[in-house]
Amino acid sequence: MSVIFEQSQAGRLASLHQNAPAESGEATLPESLLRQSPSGLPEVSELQAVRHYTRLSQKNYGIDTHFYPLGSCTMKYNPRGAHRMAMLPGFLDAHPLADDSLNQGVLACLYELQGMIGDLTGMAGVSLAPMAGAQGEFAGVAMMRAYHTARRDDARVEILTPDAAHGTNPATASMCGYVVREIPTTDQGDVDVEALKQMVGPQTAGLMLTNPSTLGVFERSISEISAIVHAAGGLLYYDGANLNAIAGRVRPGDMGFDCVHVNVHKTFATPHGGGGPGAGPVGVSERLLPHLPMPVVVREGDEYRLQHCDERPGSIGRMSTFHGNIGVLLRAYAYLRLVGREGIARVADYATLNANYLMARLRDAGFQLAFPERRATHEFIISLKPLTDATGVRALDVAKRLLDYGFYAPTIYFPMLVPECMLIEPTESESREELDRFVDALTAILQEARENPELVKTAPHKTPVSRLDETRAARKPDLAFSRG
Amino acid sequence: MSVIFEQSQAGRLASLHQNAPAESGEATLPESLLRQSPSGLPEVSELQAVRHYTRLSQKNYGIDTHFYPLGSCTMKYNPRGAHRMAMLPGFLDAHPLADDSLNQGVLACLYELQGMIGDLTGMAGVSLAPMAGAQGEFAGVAMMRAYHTARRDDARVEILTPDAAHGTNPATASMCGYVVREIPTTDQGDVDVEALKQMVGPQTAGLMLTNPSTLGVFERSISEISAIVHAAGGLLYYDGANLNAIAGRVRPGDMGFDCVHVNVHKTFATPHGGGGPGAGPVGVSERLLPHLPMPVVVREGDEYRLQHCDERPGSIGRMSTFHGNIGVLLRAYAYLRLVGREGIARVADYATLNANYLMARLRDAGFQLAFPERRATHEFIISLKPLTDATGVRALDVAKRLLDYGFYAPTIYFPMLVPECMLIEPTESESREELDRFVDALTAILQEARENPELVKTAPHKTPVSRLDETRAARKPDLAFSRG
Amino acid sequence: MFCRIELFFRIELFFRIEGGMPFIPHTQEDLRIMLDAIGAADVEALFDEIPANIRSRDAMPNMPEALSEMALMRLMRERAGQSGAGLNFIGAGAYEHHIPAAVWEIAGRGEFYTAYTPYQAEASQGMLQAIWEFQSMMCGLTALEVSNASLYDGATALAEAILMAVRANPPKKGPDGDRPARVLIPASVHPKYRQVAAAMTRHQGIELVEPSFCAKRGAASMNGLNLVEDEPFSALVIPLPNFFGSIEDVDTLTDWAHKRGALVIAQVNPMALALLKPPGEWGAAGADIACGEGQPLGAPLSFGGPYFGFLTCRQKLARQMPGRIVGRTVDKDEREGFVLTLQAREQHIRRAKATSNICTNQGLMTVVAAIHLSLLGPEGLRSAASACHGNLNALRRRVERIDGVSLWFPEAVSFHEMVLKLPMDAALVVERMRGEGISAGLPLGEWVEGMDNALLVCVTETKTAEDLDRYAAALSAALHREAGA
Amino acid sequence: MFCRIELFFRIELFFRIEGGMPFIPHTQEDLRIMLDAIGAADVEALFDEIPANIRSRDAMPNMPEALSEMALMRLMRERAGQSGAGLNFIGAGAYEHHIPAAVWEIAGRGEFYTAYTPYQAEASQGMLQAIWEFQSMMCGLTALEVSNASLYDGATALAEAILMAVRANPPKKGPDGDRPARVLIPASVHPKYRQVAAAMTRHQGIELVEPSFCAKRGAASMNGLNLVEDEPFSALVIPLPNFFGSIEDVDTLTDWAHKRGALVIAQVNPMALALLKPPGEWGAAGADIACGEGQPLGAPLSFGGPYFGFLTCRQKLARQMPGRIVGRTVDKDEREGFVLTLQAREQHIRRAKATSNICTNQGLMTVVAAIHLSLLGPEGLRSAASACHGNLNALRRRVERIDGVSLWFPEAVSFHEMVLKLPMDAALVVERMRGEGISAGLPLGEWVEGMDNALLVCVTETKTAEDLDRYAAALSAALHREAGA
Repeated sequence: MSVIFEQSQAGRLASLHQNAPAESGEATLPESLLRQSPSGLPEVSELQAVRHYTRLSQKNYGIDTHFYPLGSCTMKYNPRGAHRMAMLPGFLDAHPLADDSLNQGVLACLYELQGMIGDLTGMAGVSLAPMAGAQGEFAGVAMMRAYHTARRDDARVEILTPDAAHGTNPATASMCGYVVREIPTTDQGDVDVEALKQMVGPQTAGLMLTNPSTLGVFERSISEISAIVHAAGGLLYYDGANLNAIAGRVRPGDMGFDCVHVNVHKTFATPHGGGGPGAGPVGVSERLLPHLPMPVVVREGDEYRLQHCDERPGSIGRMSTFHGNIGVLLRAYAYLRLVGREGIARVADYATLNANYLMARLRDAGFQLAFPERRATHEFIISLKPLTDATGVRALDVAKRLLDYGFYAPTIYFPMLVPECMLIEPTESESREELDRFVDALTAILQEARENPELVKTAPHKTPVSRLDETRAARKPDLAFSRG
Repeated sequence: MSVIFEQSQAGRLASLHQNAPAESGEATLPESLLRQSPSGLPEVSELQAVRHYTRLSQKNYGIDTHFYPLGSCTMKYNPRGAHRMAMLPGFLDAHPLADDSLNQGVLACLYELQGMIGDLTGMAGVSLAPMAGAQGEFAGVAMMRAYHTARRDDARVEILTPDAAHGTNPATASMCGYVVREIPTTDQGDVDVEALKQMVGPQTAGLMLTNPSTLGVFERSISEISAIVHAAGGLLYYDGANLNAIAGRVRPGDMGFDCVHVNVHKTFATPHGGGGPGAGPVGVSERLLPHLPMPVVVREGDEYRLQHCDERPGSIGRMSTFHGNIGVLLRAYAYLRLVGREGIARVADYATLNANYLMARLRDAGFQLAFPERRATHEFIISLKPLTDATGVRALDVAKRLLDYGFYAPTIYFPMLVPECMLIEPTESESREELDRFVDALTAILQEARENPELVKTAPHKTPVSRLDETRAARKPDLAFSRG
Repeated sequence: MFCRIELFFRIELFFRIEGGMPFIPHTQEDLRIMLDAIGAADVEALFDEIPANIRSRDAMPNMPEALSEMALMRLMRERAGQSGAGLNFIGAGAYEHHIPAAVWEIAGRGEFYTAYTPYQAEASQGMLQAIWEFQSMMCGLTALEVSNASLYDGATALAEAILMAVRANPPKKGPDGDRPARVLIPASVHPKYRQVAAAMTRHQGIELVEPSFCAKRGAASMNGLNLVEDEPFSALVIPLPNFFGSIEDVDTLTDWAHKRGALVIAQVNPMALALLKPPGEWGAAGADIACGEGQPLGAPLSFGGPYFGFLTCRQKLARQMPGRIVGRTVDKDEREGFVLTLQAREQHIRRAKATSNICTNQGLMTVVAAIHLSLLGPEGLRSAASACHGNLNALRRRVERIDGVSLWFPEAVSFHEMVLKLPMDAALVVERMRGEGISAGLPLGEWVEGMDNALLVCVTETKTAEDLDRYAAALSAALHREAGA
Repeated sequence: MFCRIELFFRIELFFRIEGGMPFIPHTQEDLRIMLDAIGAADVEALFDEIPANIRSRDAMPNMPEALSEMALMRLMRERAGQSGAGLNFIGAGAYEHHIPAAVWEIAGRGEFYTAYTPYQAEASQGMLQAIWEFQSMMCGLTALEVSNASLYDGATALAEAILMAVRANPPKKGPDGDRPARVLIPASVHPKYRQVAAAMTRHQGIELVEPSFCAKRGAASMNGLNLVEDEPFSALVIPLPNFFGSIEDVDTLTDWAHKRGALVIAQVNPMALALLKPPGEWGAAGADIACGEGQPLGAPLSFGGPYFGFLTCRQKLARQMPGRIVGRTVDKDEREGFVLTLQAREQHIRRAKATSNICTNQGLMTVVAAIHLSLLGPEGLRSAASACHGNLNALRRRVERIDGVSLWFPEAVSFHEMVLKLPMDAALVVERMRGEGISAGLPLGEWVEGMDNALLVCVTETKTAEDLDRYAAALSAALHREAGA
């Protein structure tokens, strides 16, 4: 399909969106400051633009079109109602610097959302400011650093993470100026507690952990881990990536965590939009309260207002120009109000039920489980190593072939500990019938791989393009349109 | 793709849309009146419903996805802005029987729309009540009848239409209790004026005509025709199906018509929605004013109000429970405000330019024009008779093959006068590049038909289903899902 | 050194002078190339077959200059702000219901929204399947076998149902030749429906007879019917609920009509059918045709439209059905697919002999209804209907406590609408309550002779206990003010 | 004979007791089958690896009972009605612009809206191509060669640009070992941007130096810069327009920094670039990095987000770029296609050594921007920018006529924002004008020392001559009231 620039024609003036100033008059821009070169924007009609982007959209899988069992990403149904509510004119027209008195409606939603996230995480205070999970992590680690600094406990230069952690964990620790050390994992998927004991010490600023872990299992020794780190003077950071598995059943605060971020596009059903925007609210225990990023919404009598940095001098500061990704937070708020107190626990129940069911069925269909002795949480891992060894068909090939069967692919090659792995997360919003179809597809592909491996290795065959040359993309980067 | 009922599972309760009454209390419905049998509605989750209908939509061509050169249907760009405006909460919440004082905003739009349609058609009064073109026709013919009846001119029992007319014309005349007689067409596509002269008389109630005609040419003798019918005591009805060709250039009123309907989904860019809703406002000359269908919006000082039947006793009555397809009319209003006085004439200019360009290019590519001596209006006809004779490939086959090339097909086998015809209407909103691509596709199909006729006869090949068995559908009607 | 702001106007000038236009993609270069290909000197030449004496490019006093989308959106937001019924208790044929957000999000997708009638089935499977599913749902709700793909609205659907019934069951020839067809349409049917039916059927020799209703129940009375049964009739219309919100004795009426050789046309509120016995099960044999207003199934009030009419019938009447019908079939590879079918009934084939002149119907609204009903499901629709009914009763309990307020029809069984008897002119009460932001109902004085003090009040699932309290308080105040004045 | 209304409650009961839930499709039958397949007695058993002592199913005092979509929509409509800035003249980093209706109609389509990051390229070509087109547009607007696929917002984009510049141009080792990297970020840069940059860079040994601005022009002063050039620095940030709406002398500043071995980071309003010289053309060599707030390109104000940050740079800096980048390539049949590329910079590959920890960015907002810019085209964007500028001047002419009102920076050259000097506390004036439904601007007292009487006023293309008249009248009245009191 041609790119929009190839549909452009110089001199086409088909825009409805031309505007003239309210009145004519002398302008005040010196000619020397004016742009002389073309901006290169496409010149197309409204119909051309609408048709182009409508057609592009059709070349994309989303939850609204396909089962999307992308492990670690919690691709559950994104309620359309939440979208419509967040797009109500009053919310869209709200200027972030207008007086709080004009924005009581949106502030009320944000205040209540802080409370609900506090409830779910077992934390004493919440800031909605971080604009994505990774920024939430940054805020969390920065608060841990601010805590140690405030106590003049300056020798703590290390952050520990499990070797199976999301890449954002070590990357964040780095951005906060810490050295990262990785803790090994046992063959049952747990943190190696003995190794941990060896690694902690006066140099330990904290531990970053997600529980359930990225291996799709619940970290059973969490209380012990927490005690070890705390005893060494470190803090515990909870990566909320997998909160959907336990929301309403067990709270990070009760596991001993000092600090939590949540990904609203996972547990709270906000859309991922092909890469964002998300939001990564952070919750903290009492001792980190002074360091929360700003702003925070507070209630005084019947009035809501934004609290800014000058009111919380220990704050790690601002994460964004204004107050964060409000539109996304409103969607999360709407979702939580729609499912309510009863519902949020059922989410974890059925997400776990679906994962365990799918795991059992795939095991029965001959797939190798990474942790056959363990319960699945809301996700689980299979390894295609035996298949690869036998046929040369890799996890990547199977993933691509799934696209032909009308499924988005699970996460592959993450976590890196399990060879040829697929991390599969069905979420609670998929029906049993859909899971059964997915099992059928994987089973059929297994058969294909044995009988006709080439078919699978050259997949996908039914998508708008066949397998793309990523090596060439990196070697000869073609990153922008050029008329040359 | 499965139908929604096949995704249903008894006992699934996944709706967000359960509601309880404000309070409990004694109900007043006797058990004998209650429904006992199941309604058969599907039991699916919100995700299942969203995914099902989203996927269904992807199996449909629309203007937003494809060039849609459907002759006589004026498939031009439907502005998204008009959609958004018509869907503003105040308009959606307006109850048709609420006091006019609560609805001044919507009434103002409707009043102004009446005026704009009056301007464009050269008519003295307009009613927006008819809910589609065919209902506009009904209103028009009913007004002609009411006019004759009011004058006690009761012997007029015949309506004349050209043999090339839309089927709605004779069907409407029938519904109004008239006998229909068809006037022959000359080989230049004009009404046979000599025949007309023979046919008119004291039995003639009126003539229904569209100009430009369904043959894609302008009826040059319109003034003479009008004089003949009027001299015989008949009235002239203008079918506004083809108004897009002449809007702002020549008005039905100036051609001598007494009555007009317009299709807002054609000239005024409202969406056709896969079959409607449309709207078919009618305009009339002075003498038919007393008979306009109700309601009509009137202005008194700064106030707008709806005029009802009791204020216009000669009215043919109501066309709908309330005031017509208001949401559609608001879109038409928005479109007219966006293009404005200058724009509406340019619409006709460029619609005509596109049609004549496409006709010239297809002629050069070897296609046979139905009326090679004539200018195209906003549409034109080619005949594939030579191809059919040579290869057996019919217009239907070429139409189906066009779908494979990513175009919706032109209208085929209408008007019935031209064998193996295609009525092609590009509209003003398509670019020259798109027309060129369409020529390329038709040219390629011509080649295919000569070299590999089977390929074309079995088309389409790239659509979600291949050619469907319409005969079987009619012989063994399967019109609704049954669980049996 | 400073450029003048006029420089910035060059685009606007371009529009005026050089021919740019919002929805027209042509450049000046295109224009030249295209005129060359045509062999015309200018655009003017393309219109040379139009006689000069009838051309007119001006005289459009009501047609304003173009506005940008920005300017028009602002105007329309203002106008939308000057529209809407506030806290609304008016029904009378158009009902305020909750519409799931997903309904219009999907129905508004370009592929549905900007498609034409699905003439090319292979490129229109989405629309066709959605309509077929809609047909199936309407058959299920009405318990009849065949549905069409929609008519304009409830009133025109009734008119088409009458025409259809007369075609299927024409009057026998009388001693003096043709007799007019008679159809009984009780006065408890919505007055506007009766007006539309009259307007649409009057040219086909059909006489609509309007038996009176019972003063106690606000429903068709057997007395009224017996008064008009002296001559044969083709059909009886039975509304459920009727204009007054009352529930008719559908079993008795159906059997009465069938016994007299007439067909039964059920004119029903589809949401009510979630609770009430469906037409196909009325009386011993069931109604023959059902029709009604589809608005409660996903159409916003929108000042009266677009809504849609539905029409279902017994299998044997299928070929008398007006309008489009979608059927399921197979493609050449035996895959299931959908097409428009039984088109021999329609105007584009049958022309003057078609079952109706209808062409464009309310296609998108049937997609809306299919999505709406899928999202609600049987229990969602039932719970909404139940909440409507429960809320009506809850309001009734409140207003009956107000001095001077009672039910106009003391023995009426109501679904979600009732007629209140007030101690003064209802129009005046409504006007006063409007001052409190409440649209209190429809005063019936202008609608039915002798009902000046009657107020038709509708309550749907959208109302909360607080809303009902507010209504009762405002009504009480409006009446009290009179007493005090 | 009458059923009780409680009957109708059975659905609600089902929800509470039997486990139905809005977004969970499972029937009781499913539950049984699935537990059987798993070999678990009940759902509880699936959680048996969680130690009992840390489990908690209650204690959620802030978590209310579920609402139906209908009830929540009503609540949210009320809350939306309690939000919004009225007739708004506040800018300061978030600007009210017209957004064509088609933008969000398309961006909101499920295929874009509900997709994840396009890891499986073949099933994500729509998103990938749209992002690539977005990247191309940002390169065009800034006249630089490489763009990433977005950052969170303008402030974080500036912070990432600073980190990037320091990586590309690190400080030389001093005599005493490592020296901190210094970056000059003039005090005319938005204060919140400076705060965010400080929060995000402080742990990496970067010192942000803030040269003062000129009191007459409200722009960076050479004096201020010369005072801080004693030590080497990695980069200079140049805002355009700056926080005060003023236009900096970008050519001189760029050359000044380059001469001193520093990189130049342009922090720009992308809409302004339709009129103003793009970063790639500043000075002799052009800026090296451009970043900014993408909000003016299709994001509604939304109380501050979601917006998006953009970041473009010279080719040679591409591998220092943080965040995702989309590249064009071919498939095995040599058809063009798009993939995420140069991923070796990113956290999921590089982990602790990544260029940034960013993972989720503002993907959908780049689709919004691509559609928005396609609909406007170069002339649409230019006309909007021109109208903003023209309207600012039109307002300036009006308010300068008011006694006591003048420009705070008398020699400022402004784009669409200006600082007014008022004869009294600006916060009080704003409060009074709020009573007239006008958000009059941002009082700078709390933002900049000594600017209590300063009001930052923004005017965009959305304002009409009447709006400007209304503003001037309200301002005059607000000041007059003081005089009269």
